[in-house]
Amino acid sequence: DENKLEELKEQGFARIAIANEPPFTAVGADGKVSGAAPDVAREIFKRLGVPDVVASISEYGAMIPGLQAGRHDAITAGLFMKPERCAAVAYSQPILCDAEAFALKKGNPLGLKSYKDIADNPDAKIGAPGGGTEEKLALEAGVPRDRVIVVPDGQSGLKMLQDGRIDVYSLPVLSINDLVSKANDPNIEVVAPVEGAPVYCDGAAFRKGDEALRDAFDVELAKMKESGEFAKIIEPYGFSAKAAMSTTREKLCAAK
Amino acid sequence: MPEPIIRIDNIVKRYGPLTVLDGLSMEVMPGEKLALIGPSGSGKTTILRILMTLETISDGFIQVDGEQLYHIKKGGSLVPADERHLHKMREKIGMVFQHFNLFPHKCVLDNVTLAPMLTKGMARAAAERRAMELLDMVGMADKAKSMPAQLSGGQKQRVAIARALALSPKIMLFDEVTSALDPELVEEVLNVMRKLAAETDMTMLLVTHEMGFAHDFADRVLFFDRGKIVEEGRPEDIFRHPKQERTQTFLRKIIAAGHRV
Amino acid sequence: MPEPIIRIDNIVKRYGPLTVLDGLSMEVMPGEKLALIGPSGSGKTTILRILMTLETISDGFIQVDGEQLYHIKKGGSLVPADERHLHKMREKIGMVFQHFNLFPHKCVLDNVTLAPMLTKGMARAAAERRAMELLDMVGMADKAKSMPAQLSGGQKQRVAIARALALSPKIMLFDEVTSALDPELVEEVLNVMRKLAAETDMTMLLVTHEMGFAHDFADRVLFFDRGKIVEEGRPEDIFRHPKQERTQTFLRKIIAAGHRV
Amino acid sequence: MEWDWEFVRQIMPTLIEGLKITIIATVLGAAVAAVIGLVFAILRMTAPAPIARATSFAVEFIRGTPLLVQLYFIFYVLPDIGIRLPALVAGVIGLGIHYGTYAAEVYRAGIENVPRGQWEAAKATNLTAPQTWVHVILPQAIPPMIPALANYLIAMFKETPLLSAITVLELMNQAKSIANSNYRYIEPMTLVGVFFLIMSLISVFFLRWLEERYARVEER
Amino acid sequence: MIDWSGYIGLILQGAWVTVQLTLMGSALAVVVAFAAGLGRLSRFMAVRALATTYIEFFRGTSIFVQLFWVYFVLPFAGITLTPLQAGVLALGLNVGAYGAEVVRGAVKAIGREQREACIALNLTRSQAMRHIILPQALPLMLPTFGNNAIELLKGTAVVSLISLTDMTFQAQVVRAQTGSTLIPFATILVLYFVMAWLISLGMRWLERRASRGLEGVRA
Ligand SMILES: Nc1ncnc2c1ncn2[C@@H]1O[C@H](COP(=O)(O)OP(=O)(O)OP(=O)(O)O)[C@@H](O)[C@H]1O
Ligand SMILES: Nc1ncnc2c1ncn2[C@@H]1O[C@H](COP(=O)(O)OP(=O)(O)OP(=O)(O)O)[C@@H](O)[C@H]1O
Ligand SMILES: [Mg+2]
Ligand SMILES: [Mg+2]
Repeated sequence: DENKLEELKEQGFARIAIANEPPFTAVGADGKVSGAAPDVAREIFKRLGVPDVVASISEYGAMIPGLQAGRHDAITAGLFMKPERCAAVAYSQPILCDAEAFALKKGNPLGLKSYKDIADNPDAKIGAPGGGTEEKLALEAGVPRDRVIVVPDGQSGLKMLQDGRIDVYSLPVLSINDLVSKANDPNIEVVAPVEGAPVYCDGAAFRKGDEALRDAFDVELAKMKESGEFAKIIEPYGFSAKAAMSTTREKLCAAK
Repeated sequence: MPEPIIRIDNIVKRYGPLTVLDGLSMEVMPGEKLALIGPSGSGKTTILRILMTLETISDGFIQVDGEQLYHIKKGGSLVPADERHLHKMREKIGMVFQHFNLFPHKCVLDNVTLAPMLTKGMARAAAERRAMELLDMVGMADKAKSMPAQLSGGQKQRVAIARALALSPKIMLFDEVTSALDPELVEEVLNVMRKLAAETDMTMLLVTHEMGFAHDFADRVLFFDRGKIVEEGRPEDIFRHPKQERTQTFLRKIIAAGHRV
Repeated sequence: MPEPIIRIDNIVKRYGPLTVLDGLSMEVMPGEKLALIGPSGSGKTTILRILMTLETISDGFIQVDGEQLYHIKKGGSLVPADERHLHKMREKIGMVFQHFNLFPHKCVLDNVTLAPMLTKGMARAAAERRAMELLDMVGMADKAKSMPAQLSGGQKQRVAIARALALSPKIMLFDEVTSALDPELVEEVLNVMRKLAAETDMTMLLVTHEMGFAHDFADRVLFFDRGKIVEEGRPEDIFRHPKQERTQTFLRKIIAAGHRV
Repeated sequence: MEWDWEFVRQIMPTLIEGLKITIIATVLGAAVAAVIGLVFAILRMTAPAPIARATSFAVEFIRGTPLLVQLYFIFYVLPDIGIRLPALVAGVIGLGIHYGTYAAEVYRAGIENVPRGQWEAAKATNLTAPQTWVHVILPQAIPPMIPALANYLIAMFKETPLLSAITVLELMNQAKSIANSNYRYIEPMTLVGVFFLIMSLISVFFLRWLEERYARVEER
Repeated sequence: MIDWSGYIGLILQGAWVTVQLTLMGSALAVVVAFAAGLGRLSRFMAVRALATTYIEFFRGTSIFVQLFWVYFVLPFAGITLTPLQAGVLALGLNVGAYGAEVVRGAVKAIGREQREACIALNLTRSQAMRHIILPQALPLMLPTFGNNAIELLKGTAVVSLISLTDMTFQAQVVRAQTGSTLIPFATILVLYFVMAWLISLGMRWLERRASRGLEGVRA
């Protein structure tokens, strides 16, 4: 509604949904929320007069229903813009852009380079976060439902890959790199980017009807992009500010 | 001539297909001490339970102390009574059960004071004073603070009598109050009952298999069989010269079983 | 002179700190009918349960039909018996319990045939033929297909007797077989026992509070008190002219309680 | 958000797929629980004291901790020691062990409720220990257990959604995945609720019937 | 080197949430258990029907489904609860439905004789319930209530799935941060067990208190 921003100011904080998937979103040992997406959101909300953000960790699939149910004021989690998501929520302008990647066993024994390859190999199982972009890409490429294993979190996905329960685990490039470097497992290698999968960008997602808030958010985001502060926040995490600034919501939401 | 305090008029009591009382009528005069005897299953307990409103009746009328027990007048006709009416009528009646039914979580004194305090709004001090008198009467004053579990059967039954008396009912019902007791404890309860019969002018209905006691206690004895009054009369007559065949057989069996008459 | 079929030699039975039998010795001759009487808690049941190997003994020896009951010879010394030995010894002994202990999920006939078929490998037809004879003997042939729950206590106990007899033990133990019965059912069981005593030369040990029956049934009566045999002798002597003070008191009390002697 | 019947029609086949897995998991889990429960019960009642005590502790521990965490444990930790179970198998074993502890309790109570006199009568008629169990004790102990066991079967059925946390595609997981791709929770979640309600209403009647049939102790 | 102390702190924060959920959920469960359990024994048909519907509904559907309902569907009816409130509500109503049957069973177990004594002493139904039936029924309920409380404790793990930061959730977080699976899960298993053990200790203490004076009545 029109007064959403006023409400948030009054309340003193905004409730954001995150996923605990570094480097997009992360929760530290002390419980402190970081990651590129919440850091950007925190800064912008501060500029809007909302001093704090309160994050709740959620599955990707639960984020949009949670937003619609009023559980969150915004999603800042690396939830990439796709046309059907654009139809369900009001996105800000792009913030974090990344391509898709695979983590798989050393030497890529099944020779998997694209989602299509997985669809074509009846033995290949892919793991992906439930309700995430990767799950949809796999399904759209024709991987049957029972070979797309919904994995609750990155660590579980990596574990299942190591244990041989899945053959490939798919996340954005930066997430996979973060995960694999942390695991420090010589038997795992990364394929990045996945062939045929476009580069996606996320934005902060707001409820339909909260467009006024979204617009205010966009104004501050544009200012930060302009001043270089935006790059200063996201580049240490490995994201490219240029990628986000060279595209627009309208383009991404129209993409097929 | 005084009005009867209880007037049972043609009542019927059925349990499913079984008709336990089939058109029973009887009257009890104020202050009368009545003993109900008869073989097992003849309906004696049922009558007491009906008077205590623990059962409902299938047909007929009962008048207690000038008022209908199970009915109220409404627009010139008698309709089944509601809980409020029953509550009022129960003030007139008290009952002592075969198995005492003391409240196990309350001490003896609290068992006796509970109902007067709750139903009559008596103050605790007054209720306790009266309770102690009654406990003294039944010889249980020294156990006022004991829990029921610590008492013998005979002691429990004496407390139960005090508890029923605490509400000062006009009518007291006793259902085989000694038959759950070990033989050596029967006498202490019967003594209390004798005292009660002698000292008060309460109306009392007593169901018992103790013929000797029924003889001493009652002004009138009713002999029941299969839900009917087969014979009634003064105890001397019923016990010494029963007229009916069935009464004779019953008394013979009881004597054979070792009960003194 | 024949050997005793049971020779109890200085046995001790303790339950924790409680010593129930403290060095008891006794002998029973083949075919003898023995009645064990005495006050509650004197150890009568315990002796039967020990003979049936439902308990173990703390000390002493028992010989049954020429063999040690609780011990086996091993390299010249007696060592505690294993389950196999006990199993063999139990063939000689049968027991009827106060509470019947029929198998509630099996019909009367199956209750009687189960053990012969399982323990002696009898064919069903043969087992049923024998079972029907026994049921006929105890007057229960017409109830062969009934379930225990459909029987009265007296009927149950007669089936239990038939069941124990079906294994043709040399020794039968009866533990207060009538004391869980309603008074009017006692006689039907005692009649079966009388017939049994008259018609077979089985050795029988009977614990009972029915003094009259013990008198008719037994060749010899043992009076127990506190785990010791206080007095023993022919029933005429024990019941009419007890020598010991304690026996006299016991019998007086029993008579006062209404049991005929 | 409005209720959409068209959407319901569309997602029904997927949910039915999930329901099948749910039922399979329940049935297999129950079988495992029945066997494991028996093992627990026998160990507790007949094993040497240290083993019996260890078993008791294990049973208490399993009963005192959440099935969800146990499932995580089986699914994610056991592979570290070389035990890699497919998700459904891990789920069935988790359910089986968890409910096995409840079944053990039912077995124990059932056996202890057979009166001592029955053991003694069996001995007095010289039955061996195995004969006593087979012909006397178990036939009396088992019928009264059946309603209690059935009760746990139903409880277990209602806990199968936990298997979604270890990637089993049962009813709940299918519903969640539908919700994830369509951003609608109302229809799938409501339908899952309805499925459960229907199944348990049926089982309530079934249970009443079982109780009528088997739990009449007063005949003993 | 992993900063374990920080992660243990995270798990302990989760443990506190679990404790809160268990306590508040149990409190709610007790209240609705009595309301619905006594409601089922009411004289009034409508009250009985209402209580029965509640009980059968919540016992019939999975806690899981109820939780998702409260969390995702209820907001469309205009009721938005925090995850903690949603967890407490779902757990309390769910366990309360089981507790209602315990209450009903215990009240019915106080025999006809006690009820009849109350009628003979002319107590009203509510007086009888309050002074005679419930005080005797309570000790009968407590053991099963204890079991129910443990079931509720175990049920709190499920709320991790609606992003409530309880102990199981924090274990997942720790696992995601450290890559270690064994340590966080083993830690919370022990913590859950300790909590369950404390609950049964507490219930046994309550039981002893509630049945004081009733010794010898029920052997
Ligand atoms: N609640 C009930 N349901 C069905 N039948 C009942 C019920 N209560 C009593 N009866 C039956 O009513 C008949 C009369 O019972 P009642 O208890 O009045 O007999 P009684 O004369 O008191 O016998 P007793 O001397 O054995 O106490 C009996 O046949 C009994 O089985
Ligand atoms: N399992 C047991 N544990 C402890 N004490 C026992 C046990 N069985 C019997 N006793 C004790 O052993 C003593 C003898 O008991 P036993 O049953 O042999 O007496 P009894 O002569 O048969 O008495 P009754 O006439 O009452 O049947 C009693 O003091 C009894 O309390
Ligand atoms: Mg009666
Ligand atoms: Mg004995």
